Amino acid sequence: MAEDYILETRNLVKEFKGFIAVNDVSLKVRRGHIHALIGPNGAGKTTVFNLLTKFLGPTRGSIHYNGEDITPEHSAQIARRGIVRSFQISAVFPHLTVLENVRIALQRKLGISFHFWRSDRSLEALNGRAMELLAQVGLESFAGMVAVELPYGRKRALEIATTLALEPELMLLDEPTQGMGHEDVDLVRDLIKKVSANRTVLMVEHNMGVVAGISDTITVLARGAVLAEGPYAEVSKNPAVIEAYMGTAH
Amino acid sequence: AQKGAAKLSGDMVKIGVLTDMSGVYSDLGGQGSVTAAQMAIDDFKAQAKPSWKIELVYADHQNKADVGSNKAREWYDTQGVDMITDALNSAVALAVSKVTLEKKRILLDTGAASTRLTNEDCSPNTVHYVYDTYALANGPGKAVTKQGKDSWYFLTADYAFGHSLEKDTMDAVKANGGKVIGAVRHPLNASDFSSFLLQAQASKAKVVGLANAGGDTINSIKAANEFGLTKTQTIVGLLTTIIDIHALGLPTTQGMMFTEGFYWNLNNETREWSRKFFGKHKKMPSMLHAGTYSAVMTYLKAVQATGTDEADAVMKHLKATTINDMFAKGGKIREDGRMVHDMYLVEVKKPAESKEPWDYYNIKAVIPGSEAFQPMSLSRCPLVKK
Amino acid sequence: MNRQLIGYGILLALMLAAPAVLYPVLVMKILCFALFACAFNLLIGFTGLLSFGHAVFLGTAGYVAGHSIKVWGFPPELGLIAAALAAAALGWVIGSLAIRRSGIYFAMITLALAQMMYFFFLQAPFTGGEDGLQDVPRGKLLGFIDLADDYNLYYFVLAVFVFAFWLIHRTIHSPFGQVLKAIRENEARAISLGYDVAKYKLLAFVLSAGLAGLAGATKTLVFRFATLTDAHWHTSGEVVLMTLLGGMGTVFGPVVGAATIVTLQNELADKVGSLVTVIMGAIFVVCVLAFRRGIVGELGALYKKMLGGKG
Amino acid sequence: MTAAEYLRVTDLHAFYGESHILHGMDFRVNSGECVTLLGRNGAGRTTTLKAILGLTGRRTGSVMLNGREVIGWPTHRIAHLGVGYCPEERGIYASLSTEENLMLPPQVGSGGMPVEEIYRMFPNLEERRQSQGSRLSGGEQQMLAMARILRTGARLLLLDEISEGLAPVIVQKLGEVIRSLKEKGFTVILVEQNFHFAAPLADRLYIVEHGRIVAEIGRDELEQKQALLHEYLGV
Amino acid sequence: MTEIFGIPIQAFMGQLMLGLVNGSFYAMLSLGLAVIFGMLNIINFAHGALYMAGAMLAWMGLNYFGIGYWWSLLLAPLGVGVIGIFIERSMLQWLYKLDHLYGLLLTFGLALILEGLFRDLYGVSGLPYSIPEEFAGAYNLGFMFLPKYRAWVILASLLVCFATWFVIEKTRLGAYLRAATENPKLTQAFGINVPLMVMLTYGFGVALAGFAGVLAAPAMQISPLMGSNLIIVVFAVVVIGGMGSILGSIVTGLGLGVIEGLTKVFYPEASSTVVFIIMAIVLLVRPAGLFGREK
Ligand SMILES: Nc1ncnc2c1ncn2[C@@H]1O[C@H](COP(=O)(O)OP(=O)(O)OP(=O)(O)O)[C@@H](O)[C@H]1O
Ligand SMILES: Nc1ncnc2c1ncn2[C@@H]1O[C@H](COP(=O)(O)OP(=O)(O)OP(=O)(O)O)[C@@H](O)[C@H]1O
Ligand SMILES: [Mg+2]
Ligand SMILES: [Mg+2]
Repeated sequence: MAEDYILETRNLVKEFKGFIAVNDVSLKVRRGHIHALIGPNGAGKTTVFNLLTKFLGPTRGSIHYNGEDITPEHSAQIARRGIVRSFQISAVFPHLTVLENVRIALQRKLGISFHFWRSDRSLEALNGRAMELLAQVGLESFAGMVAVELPYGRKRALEIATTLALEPELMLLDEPTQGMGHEDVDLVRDLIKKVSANRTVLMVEHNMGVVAGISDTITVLARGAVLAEGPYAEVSKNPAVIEAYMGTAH
Repeated sequence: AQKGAAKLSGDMVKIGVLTDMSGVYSDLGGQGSVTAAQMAIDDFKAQAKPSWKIELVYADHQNKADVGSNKAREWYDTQGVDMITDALNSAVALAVSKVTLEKKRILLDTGAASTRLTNEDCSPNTVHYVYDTYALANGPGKAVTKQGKDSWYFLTADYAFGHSLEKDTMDAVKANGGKVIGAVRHPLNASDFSSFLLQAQASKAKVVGLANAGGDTINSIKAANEFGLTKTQTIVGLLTTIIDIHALGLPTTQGMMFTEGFYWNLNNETREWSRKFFGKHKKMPSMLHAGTYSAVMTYLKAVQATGTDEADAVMKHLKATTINDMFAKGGKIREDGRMVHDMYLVEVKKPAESKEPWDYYNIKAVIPGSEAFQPMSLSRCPLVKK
Repeated sequence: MNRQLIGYGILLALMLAAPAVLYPVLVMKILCFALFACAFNLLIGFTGLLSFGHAVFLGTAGYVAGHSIKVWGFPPELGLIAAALAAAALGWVIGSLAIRRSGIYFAMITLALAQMMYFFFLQAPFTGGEDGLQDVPRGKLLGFIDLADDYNLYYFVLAVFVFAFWLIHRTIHSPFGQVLKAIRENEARAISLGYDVAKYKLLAFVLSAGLAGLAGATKTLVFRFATLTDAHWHTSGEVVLMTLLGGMGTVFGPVVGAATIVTLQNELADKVGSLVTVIMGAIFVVCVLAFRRGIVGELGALYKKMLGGKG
Repeated sequence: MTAAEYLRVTDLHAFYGESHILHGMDFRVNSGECVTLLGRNGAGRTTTLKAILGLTGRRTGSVMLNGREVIGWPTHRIAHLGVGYCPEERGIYASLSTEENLMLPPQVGSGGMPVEEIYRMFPNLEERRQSQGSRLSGGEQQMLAMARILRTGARLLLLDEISEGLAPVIVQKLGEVIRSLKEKGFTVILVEQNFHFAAPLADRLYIVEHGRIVAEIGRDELEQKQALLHEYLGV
Repeated sequence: MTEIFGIPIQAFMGQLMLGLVNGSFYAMLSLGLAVIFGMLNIINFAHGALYMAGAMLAWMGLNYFGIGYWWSLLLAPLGVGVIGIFIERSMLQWLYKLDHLYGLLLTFGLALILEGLFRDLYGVSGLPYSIPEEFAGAYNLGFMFLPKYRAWVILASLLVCFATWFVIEKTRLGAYLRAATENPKLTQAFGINVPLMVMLTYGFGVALAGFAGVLAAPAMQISPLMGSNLIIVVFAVVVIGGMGSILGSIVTGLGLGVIEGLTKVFYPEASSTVVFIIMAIVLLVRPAGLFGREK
């Protein structure tokens, strides 16, 4: 049972000066799934993410990762365990090349990042792996370009490639398609689908097209508590969800 | 007499005024020293009509010992400067004195105060010309204590100059039967003195001695007025000059007592020269300015007399000369480099007593050179044979 | 690449020949400040940290070198090393405090801490306070090269400079330099990639402090002095000006800037007196308003433009 | 036709520093109309709104607002002609509370929406009114950004991606709001990615590409211009 | 009880009051810095020089035009404000889009220029400015001796600080200011004349410094260097207080003045470093400063 779920929260609660933003949430994320977290605005989705990555400390409740209780750990420790979070604003190193962007992420594990006396040619050993990652997101032909010149959607792709370089077991994506045009939304959706092989993805997303398309499980939050859970087809028919979130148009 | 025969390096005599042109002491020396040196050169040319050229260079040492020594080094190495004068600021003076010795030239220091120049750091090529902390301390230390104001509290600038001034004054006070109640050290260039003065006030000492200089002295005196110290205690600015009095005005400074090396309104000779100086500089001369004039003049005469600008010969002649001019009467340069001359214990006039601008002092006493300066018997200078 | 090497070669040859034409002490002063500015540039230009109190490292190292050589009788090379290490250690302390804040706060904190050290030096007995630590013997390098001779000293100073310059160059183009670049570009992202950003900044700060210390110690040897001036915030301002004028983040900018400012100060000090400050201030203002890339930066841009025009 | 014209943009060029972003935008908006600017990411739609308000760098061309040429005017004077702007990044003031945020923009026209009505429309805001601006959730911030310009009485609303990051129910509600605004005679320029949200609201749609208008589609032409839409927007 | 820690109560209270006076200057200067930093995102290094300019203007007014203390208290800050407006219009406004450090560097350059000019004109020995007659003398409160002028300095600065705080935190204008501080472009898009506000804010901020300068003139030495000696301490005050709040800079300024004053009594050698030591401790414990908000 335990190895089935990569991440579990038990009765997670977060209060802000009397306001309960997350209320007794027990979430189970199955290994290898794409798990979507949806819900009306202010439901507490981002707060849950913040709790998982320890940007906020929970008021009550516990978080378990691979069966271990990680509630008391710091963000950096959690990141090192393989839980990596993406940012809503595009996060690349604008004046490094696409290749260098990925290499920075790979470099850390090499253990030579404090070696100021060493030539940076020692990093060229990483180029092969970096190109592999770029190929995964379809950026291999852009490797020499400066990141700032990439179109928006490709920047997001680069960001994902960089994140993949850290070999995360669990990726947390907060509204990965926000602000994207239709074409880019499709691109990123396909990308998430593709990289989710061998790893688990937990994402917050308002774009029902994306959620419907790729998620295996959906949890609906409302007013800080879990309202419904299940596959898209099931959840989207739940009247409470329609009333609180989907609206009649869908 | 030997005009034609002069053997001069570079066929001329080059004099460098190394002074503070922009810092805390620039009013004390600064441009005024340059003016005074130029006046000496002009006067010398007019009187002695030398066949050789005299050139004047000057530079700002910014009160930085490294800038000063670097400049001196550069002057000696690349410009053929024969003699440096002014060199106010003890730190600069000590540094320049060392370079001067290394390069075998002459330093006639008219600006620095530290007695180290003629004690442990004395040099055969350096003359300490105008004043030093011993002389400053001695006059008021003795005179004020003898007036019955025999308990002292010190306000001391927390660095070598202040410490040595404080120590010298304490010695003088004790030697004359007074006692020292305490001292408070303040950082150099402190912006606010009121708290130190409150401590001085709380000490109930009869005299508050200011062992500091320039802006710090001015500030201390202002604050002393505000806190009413002047009503109950006597303030003695140990290094106060006419420039400070001018800055503070008589109402604030009246009745203060201190040692001066020169006063423009002393006699006809000083008045004549000072008025001439005033015409060029728009301010009356400080003792540094007058001393610089005297030093340059004395030096030029020595060069003329010896027919060379070679340092050893000139120094030898200097030490054998008696200096008689508007600045010093019967001035003598001792073996340790101390130029011994009379000093003046002055008291600042009441506003009503002042008859004209810059008429600031009543001369309370003339301190003969032999008493004003540290006696040779106490000298720690290795050059002095005992 | 080759052309670059030839360029370095020519420069080195020029520097080797310099004392034949120029006053060696002045050139040594320029080299010391150039090294100081290069060390400073490692922070501002390549890490994006404006340390406004960098003079404290120059000054500290000056005192350590002066004291160890004069009082403890260290040979000059050992004095230099001790001083650079001391400056680096101080850099570690100040750096760990200052990197808790970023941007201009960082600048203000470094400035304030440097000022605190300044007051400490003012009062500490071994510094000689306002008088400075005078009469530091230059000693004999490795026991037999007499540094009292200006020319011997010059080549020693040049060697120190070239070594430090090489080290800075290497640091910029190292894996560490690459991370610094990333931090400067996007700090939040660097954190999220698992880099402990503070540690990298701190190492950069310590390196820069150590090299600035090397400059200060060398300067002490040249002038046989360690003074408070070197630790004063005006000196911190000067090094900013040198770097800004020469070109922040360029390799040669700080050198050009240091040479320009030192020469200018040397020339102007006697001619305009207190207006030197005004002129320095004006250069600051002009650089910031119209000339932010600095001399080297502007020339580089011009060169690129010309290439572009041709191509 | 011209009588009802509220905004006319002619040959508008805009720059951010060196980069030339708008290359001669031409379009008009009639009084009481809702016009949508569609286009890919980076096409220049946000920049167009900013250029109208003078928030970009240098700009040239002509912006006629209610019969006045405002291209040379400073931003705040343009705003006082009755323009309300809801920026893409929401622009909630972190140091002000929700309520202070809401009350901040000065009145620039008559007939602004009363606060009670606004709170009825966005109950979240009323609930969180004492909360600091930065503490609001993404969607709440979006609501607040929209709400605060409804209060000011602005007649021309420049709305940038207002459906972004909102739950589908709220998006639906926003659609109703815009419809009712139109009824009250407000003029609206809607910049949207969300074609399905924008299309039913718009009287006309402009497609922006590389800083130019490349196509204009009337509401009734939507069907027949499907191909065009697909080409430019991928829908 | 006539002694506190072995110090006569009279001296102790005197020192406390003096600390408060110094604290008043810290408070006014750091308040001006905070207001300027808030709006322009610039650390105004020229603040010290403009404080000096305030005192200098008062002196010049008195000596060239016979303008007395009271008029100076009004006119000199105005003059400094005008200088500030000139600086803002002609230079600072071109820097807002750039990295903050350029603002710091520019104002540093301006400080050098101002200082150098006054130094060239008036030397460094300091200029006299006597205490206005109304304030000559002192109150003897029994337990302490309070020079009237110092009392006035504390009162005046508290008034000015409070008024500034009130305007910024409690009025609509203040709300506009705070909004413009955070997002000037958007605020302008709402119809608020932000450039004008920025200009006036800078003018006001430096006028505060000018006002402090005039207040300081009779109590301290008017010298070209009076500002640069103070400004770094004020920087430390700002770091300790945190730039976030107006109240923070006032309270911290006053508090540190007092602490510094007491250090002068108990351990004078440390009086010039105590503020920096406190800064180091605060940084260890609360990097954002006592009143600052972590971003
Ligand atoms: N630091 C905080 N202090 C006080 N309240 C907070 C804080 N952070 C979030 N909240 C409140 O908690 C609730 C949940 O916020 P959260 O950001 O998790 O919502 P969300 O589900 O991500 O919504 P959205 O879809 O709009 O982004 C909101 O009502 C918000 O105002
Ligand atoms: N401040 C800026 N400085 C420089 N370039 C900018 C700036 N803001 C936007 N741009 C560039 O201008 C172009 C148009 O941007 P704009 O924000 O107007 O696009 P958009 O159509 O609104 O797209 P989006 O969907 O991203 O909001 C883009 O290429 C963008 O990179
Ligand atoms: Mg959210
Ligand atoms: Mg946009």
